Amino acid sequence: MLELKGLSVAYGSFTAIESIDVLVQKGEIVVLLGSNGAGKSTTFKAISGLEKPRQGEILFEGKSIGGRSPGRIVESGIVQCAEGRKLFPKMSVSENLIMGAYVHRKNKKAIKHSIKHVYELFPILYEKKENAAGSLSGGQQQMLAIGRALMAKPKLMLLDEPSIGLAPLIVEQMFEVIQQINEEGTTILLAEQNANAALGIASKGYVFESGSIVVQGTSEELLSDDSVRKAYIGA
Amino acid sequence: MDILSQQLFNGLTIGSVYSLVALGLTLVYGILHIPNFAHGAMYMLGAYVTLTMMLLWGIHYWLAMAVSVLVVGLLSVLMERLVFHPLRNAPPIHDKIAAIGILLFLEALAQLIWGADYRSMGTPYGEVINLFGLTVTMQRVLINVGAVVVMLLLYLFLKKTMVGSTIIAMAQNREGAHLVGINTNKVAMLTFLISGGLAAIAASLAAPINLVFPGMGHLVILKAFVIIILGGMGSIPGAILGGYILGFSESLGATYLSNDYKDIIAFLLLVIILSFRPKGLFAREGF
Amino acid sequence: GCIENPSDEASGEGTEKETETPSTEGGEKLVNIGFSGPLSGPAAYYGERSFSGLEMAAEEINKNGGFEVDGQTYKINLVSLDDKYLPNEAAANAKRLVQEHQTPIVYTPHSGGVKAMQVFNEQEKFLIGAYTSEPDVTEAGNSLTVRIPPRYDNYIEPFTNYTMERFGKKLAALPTSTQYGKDWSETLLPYWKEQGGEVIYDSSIDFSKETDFFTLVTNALKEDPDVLFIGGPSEPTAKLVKQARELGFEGGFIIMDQAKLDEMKKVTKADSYELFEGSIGVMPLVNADYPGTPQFVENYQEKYENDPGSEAGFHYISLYVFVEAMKAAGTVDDSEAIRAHIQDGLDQLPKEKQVYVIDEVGKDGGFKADRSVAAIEEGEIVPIKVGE
Amino acid sequence: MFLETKALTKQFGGLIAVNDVSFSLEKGKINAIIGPNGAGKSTFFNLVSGSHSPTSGQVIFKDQNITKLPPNKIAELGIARTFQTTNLFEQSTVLDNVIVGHRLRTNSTLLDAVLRTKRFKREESKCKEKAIEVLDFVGLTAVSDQLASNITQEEKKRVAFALALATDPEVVFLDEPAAGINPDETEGLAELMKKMVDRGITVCLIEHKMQMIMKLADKIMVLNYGEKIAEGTPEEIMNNQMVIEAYLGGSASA
Amino acid sequence: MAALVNRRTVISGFILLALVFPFLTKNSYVLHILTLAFIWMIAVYGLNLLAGYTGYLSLAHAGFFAIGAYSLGILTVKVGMNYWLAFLSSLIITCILGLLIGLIALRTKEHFFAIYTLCVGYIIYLVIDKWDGLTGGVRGLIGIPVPAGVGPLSFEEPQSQYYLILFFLLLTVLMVYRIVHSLSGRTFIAIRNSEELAKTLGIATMKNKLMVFVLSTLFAGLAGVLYASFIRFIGPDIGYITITFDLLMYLLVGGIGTLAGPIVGTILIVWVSQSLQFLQDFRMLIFGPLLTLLIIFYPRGIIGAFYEWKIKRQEKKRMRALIKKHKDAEFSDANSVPDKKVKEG
Ligand SMILES: Nc1ncnc2c1ncn2[C@@H]1O[C@H](COP(=O)(O)OP(=O)(O)OP(=O)(O)O)[C@@H](O)[C@H]1O
Ligand SMILES: Nc1ncnc2c1ncn2[C@@H]1O[C@H](COP(=O)(O)OP(=O)(O)OP(=O)(O)O)[C@@H](O)[C@H]1O
Ligand SMILES: CC(C)C[C@H](N)C(=O)O
Ligand SMILES: [Mg+2]
Ligand SMILES: [Mg+2]
Repeated sequence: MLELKGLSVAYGSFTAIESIDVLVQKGEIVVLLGSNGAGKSTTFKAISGLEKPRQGEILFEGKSIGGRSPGRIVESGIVQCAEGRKLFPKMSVSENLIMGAYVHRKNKKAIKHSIKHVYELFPILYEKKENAAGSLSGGQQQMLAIGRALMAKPKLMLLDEPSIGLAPLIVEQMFEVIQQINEEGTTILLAEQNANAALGIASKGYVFESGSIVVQGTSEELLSDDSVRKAYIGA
Repeated sequence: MDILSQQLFNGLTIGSVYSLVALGLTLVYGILHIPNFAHGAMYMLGAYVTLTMMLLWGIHYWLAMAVSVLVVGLLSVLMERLVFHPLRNAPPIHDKIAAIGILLFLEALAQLIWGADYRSMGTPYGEVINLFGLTVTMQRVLINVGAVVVMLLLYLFLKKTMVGSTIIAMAQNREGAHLVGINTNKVAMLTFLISGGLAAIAASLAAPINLVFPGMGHLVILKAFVIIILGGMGSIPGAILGGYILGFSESLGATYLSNDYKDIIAFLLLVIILSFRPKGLFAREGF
Repeated sequence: GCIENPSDEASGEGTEKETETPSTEGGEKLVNIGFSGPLSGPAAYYGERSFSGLEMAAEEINKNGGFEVDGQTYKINLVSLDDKYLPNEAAANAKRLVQEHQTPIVYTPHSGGVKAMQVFNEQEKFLIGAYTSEPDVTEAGNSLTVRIPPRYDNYIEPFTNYTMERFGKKLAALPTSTQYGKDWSETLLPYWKEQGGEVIYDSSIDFSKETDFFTLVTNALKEDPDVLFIGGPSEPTAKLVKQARELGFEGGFIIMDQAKLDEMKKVTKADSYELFEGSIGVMPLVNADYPGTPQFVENYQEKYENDPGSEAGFHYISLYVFVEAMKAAGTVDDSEAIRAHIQDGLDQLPKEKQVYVIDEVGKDGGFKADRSVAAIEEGEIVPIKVGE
Repeated sequence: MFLETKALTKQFGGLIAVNDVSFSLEKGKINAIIGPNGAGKSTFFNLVSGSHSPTSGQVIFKDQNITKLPPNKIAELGIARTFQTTNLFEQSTVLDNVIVGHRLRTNSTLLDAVLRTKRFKREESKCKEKAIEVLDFVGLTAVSDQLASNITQEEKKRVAFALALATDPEVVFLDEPAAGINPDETEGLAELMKKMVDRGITVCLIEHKMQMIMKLADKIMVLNYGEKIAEGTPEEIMNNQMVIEAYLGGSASA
Repeated sequence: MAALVNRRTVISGFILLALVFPFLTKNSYVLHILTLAFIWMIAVYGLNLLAGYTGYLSLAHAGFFAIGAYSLGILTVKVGMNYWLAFLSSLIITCILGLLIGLIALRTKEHFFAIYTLCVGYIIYLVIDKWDGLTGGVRGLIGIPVPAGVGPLSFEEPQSQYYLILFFLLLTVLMVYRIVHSLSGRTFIAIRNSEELAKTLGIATMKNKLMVFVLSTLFAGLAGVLYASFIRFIGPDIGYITITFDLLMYLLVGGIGTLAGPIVGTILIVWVSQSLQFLQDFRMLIFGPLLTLLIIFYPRGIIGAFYEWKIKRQEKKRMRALIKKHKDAEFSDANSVPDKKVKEG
């Protein structure tokens, strides 16, 4: 479904990711692991069109999308739920969700339907639907960010560290929700620090180290890889 | 003639002009965080284009104003593309100085095209009417009504339409807007278009009661900045309220305090308000 | 097309062409005359209008083969620099003009510039062509300053008498808030009171900074004055008149001499002076009947497609006076000698160049001109006799 | 009492972010605060460090009421803190960052700077020495010349520690120091915290990483909806039903 | 440290050039312009200290410039005070007003501070313009004396004034240099970078900000005082916003937050704007776009661009050396070439 071929991205003279290859099949959950600054978010930004690739190709459903505008990429079915949430803090929860369906703005009915679905997934959002997004707690904001991404009815959803800074209880819920979303038919590419939980729901993973992929394999392979265990899962 | 009500009306008129100018400014500030000093030049050009349309092709005032809104709006978009877009990641001081460069350029350009002299704009609404003992001209009524209508339309546009929401969304989080698929370039251009259009409307409405000349944007823009600070940067209701506060404080200040020092009153008011509310009356950004 | 106000020619090509060095034929020499004034910014129009008078005079003189001093034929080359109405820029410009262009005379049309130049003009030996009414500039005792515009105090009496008689004793003053407006106020108001009049409102208006004049006009009219004293650039002054009328004012206007009745009429787009009924001001240059005026006006209109104002007229005539003074002094670069012969220059001025009649230059360097006064009666310009 | 809060309450509009919290730090130990998102942990820090002033209640430090003091005064008394989103002087080098950290222990004025007085020279080198010492302590000597914006996330966390340490504190408040860094690195930070305690500095931290907290902390306070719902040793907390329900969930030690 | 030696010679070279300059030209216009530029530079240094190093963009500096100039004017012309006493008093007056204004203004931040000070500047201008009795209103003040002689030195001649003003400029630069390279300077930069963090590190931010603000107004006032006795006539225009914008333009074009920026920017812009005089009415038609382009392409000013270029060159050199030495060793190291001290300096 999504294929990165020899992708490189640079910020000015600094090359953040270099010649990486990633393959995501339809219906999969794929996880990107790696320490801070390894280049996971940069990869996501490149896929979403927020950064222009310096080299290489991004293929989505067989078509090259490298260099397309972010708007067009969302339209074609890739939505990112970014690090730091990037909500509209002064808009209400429901307004945020509606903005999430921006690319389907013509279809009012479908929007209503999607909102309902998001509220089913995250009942707390329904309770807070009139509150400004900025007033939510960190966990609630994270849910809203995911909910907003879902509003675009993505075929592929990019989740950048959804569990960061969340309470253990919430993290658990979060991963359940991700799995649920996946089961409903959305392919998921996930970047995580919490390798244990992530690999628990993913079918395969890639490990980044300073801009390149150093290890890749199925979840089982990675979980049993000693170096991976040591660096990303802890003793 | 009841001096108080007459001056209240006068204050309302000035306030309407100020508010319209300040709205365009606050919009650009609120959404793109650009303190656009060149907005004064847009105001000036708005008046000149309307005037030229009326003189050159003899077209009707309203039509001329529509042309002006379009022309100045597009110019404003051009300015965004050529100057502010390349500067989007630079600190705000840069925008300020670049805007001053544009201001100098546009003023010189106006002087080249139209000459440095004072011009006067005719209006089909010159007649004097008496409203409840007030002496007003139709044009002045028009300014007030026009301003309110424009403000209302702007409000409805921002709050009730999807395009409006995109603008607000971008004001709150640029990257977030990107993520949901909003073309932020388009929104930036749209914002400048509206802002330029507002300046053109303000100038076309106000020009018939004053004169048209290359430097006409100077003081208006200064006051507009005072207003948006007063109201809270990026706040639409703040800009409207601030505009009227300034308008009234000028007209009433000139009447009951001192004519010579009436500008000081307005600026002092700001200084005092900011001393107590360092972030303006509506202390929130992004509407 | 109509984009251009007729007057634009003054700002457009005219300036560009003229600042090019005039052609000199064998044996002829050039004498540079400097000008530093506002050519950009809010006061640019004023600067351009002032400069246009110089330009016309220089062009005429050069077309007629220049002028002869001590057996040598000279042509005039004008060098103009923009000072944005700022004193320090004017001073820098003057230095530049004197250093790089050896100008014996530097014109400047604002008091700030004059004062800044006076700091060093005696040292650097150049004559200031001061187009300003500020009394300080001649009272300071600078020996190389010539103040070109005449004193305005001889208007005070006829203006007062005329309006007081025709409309009444209550005066409201709302002139422009420049120093010129203040000078006027300070002379007019005491005299008005002396004559038994009453001043019920005394303020001023800054045209370049006011979005709407209505507020101030409303206040000026709040105690029902009989006469309104106004003035400043013609166009906003005309607006003031219009708005005063809109607010129901039916009295007369004293219009200080910076504004010209003919230019004011143009702003209102009316065919007659009806709106200005009861105004008294200076006779518009176009309507004046000094010996050289009609010809000057005609030439000016042809060149600039616009009526000349007094700044143009005075600059025009002053350049002729300076040229005559150079002839009389027998030198084009000794500014002290030129200054010493200004009176001769005035005396020698050919009749047909007398756009105004300037009889003498005072010891202090100020021109004393005679100017006539006009009032609007029944929609027509009527000359008013000025008693000596 | 070393540092304690008495019935500390903070209200934002209608929201009570911190509600009647009384808590005392154990001197020379590692104290932890946990709780769900939005429980008021960071706000509690802000109140103690003077960034916000409480709606009611008191903060007492070594028998002195510091409730109303501005942050800089509180820092002078020996209370340092880090921020949840790592907050550094991004445009300066690591070394310059840390040098400024010791500024509060110096007295030289503009005049000293202009005249280059003895005091100026003395304090200048004192700050530099301090910075070098602290950077060495946190293990960042190698990157001291780099711009703070150019170093890795983990290094930034360490710089934040160094900044806090440069103020010569008696107690440091660390807001989620290990957020966003991997387990390996988390381990390193934990070591560092222990080292700080060994030096006699009291530590108080907020964390969501239970594994680390449970190993590290001597005392834990749990906040929920602004209220203190539990306090005690890791074992006590881990087995506290209320805490499990509100916060830890099933796989507490995941 | 070849660079340092280099820098030192460059600086000495410039000072030497400034010192012998009056002997190189007989053109008093050039000297006049240069002297005036020196005066502006002093004010720009004031602005730089505040806006560049502390991050508070003041738009009131023309106002403080005018306060300095008018204080001197009034004290010498109207009060008849001894020149140097008036000189000192003017600086003190400026500082006191700066202190009072700073106390309130510094409660605001960022744009609010900028516009707040814009208003303060405008109020100062209006007061000067309207208070006829004290300031002479629109007429201005005339007859301000040249600096009184000190011992054998007299300041009647343009040359001697040039040297006097150069002296003050060098003093200013020295002071700013020493401040910037001191704990106080670091403190200011810290406040610019993050005020909140500075506060939690125990820095009394308000006190520090106030100190810079007053110091910065002192420089503006000093420039004003020198201006008044150089031009010897002052009008309200010198307090107008346009002057502030000019100062800001000099600063930004030269490089905000750099030590050499004010000098480079001022010289360049003054020179360009004088050279464009031949365009007369249309000067701004060229100047405006030129300014805008400069800002777009050299956002860190000339000095910033120079540093960037230097760093790039160094990096290239290093890269080349690296590649040559061991073809495939430690590439990652190239990423960590310090690109430090670009912003400050
Ligand atoms: N806008 C930018 N400009 C310059 N460098 C950047 C920019 N964004 C990221 N980088 C650098 O690129 C590298 C990769 O960053 P990236 O954000 O992709 O890492 P990451 O794997 O997502 O890390 P994290 O776990 O912290 O999210 C880092 O060294 C980072 O400093
Ligand atoms: N300045 C503020 N204005 C208004 N509300 C605030 C402010 N700061 C915090 N809050 C609110 O107070 C509550 C507590 O926030 P706080 O940041 O202390 O939570 P926390 O426990 O640190 O959560 P997390 O683990 O997500 O960081 C939240 O609901 C938050 O929205
Ligand atoms: C009308 C002129 C005689 C006055 C001129 N504006 C001046 O500066 O003094
Ligand atoms: Mg990331
Ligand atoms: Mg927190």
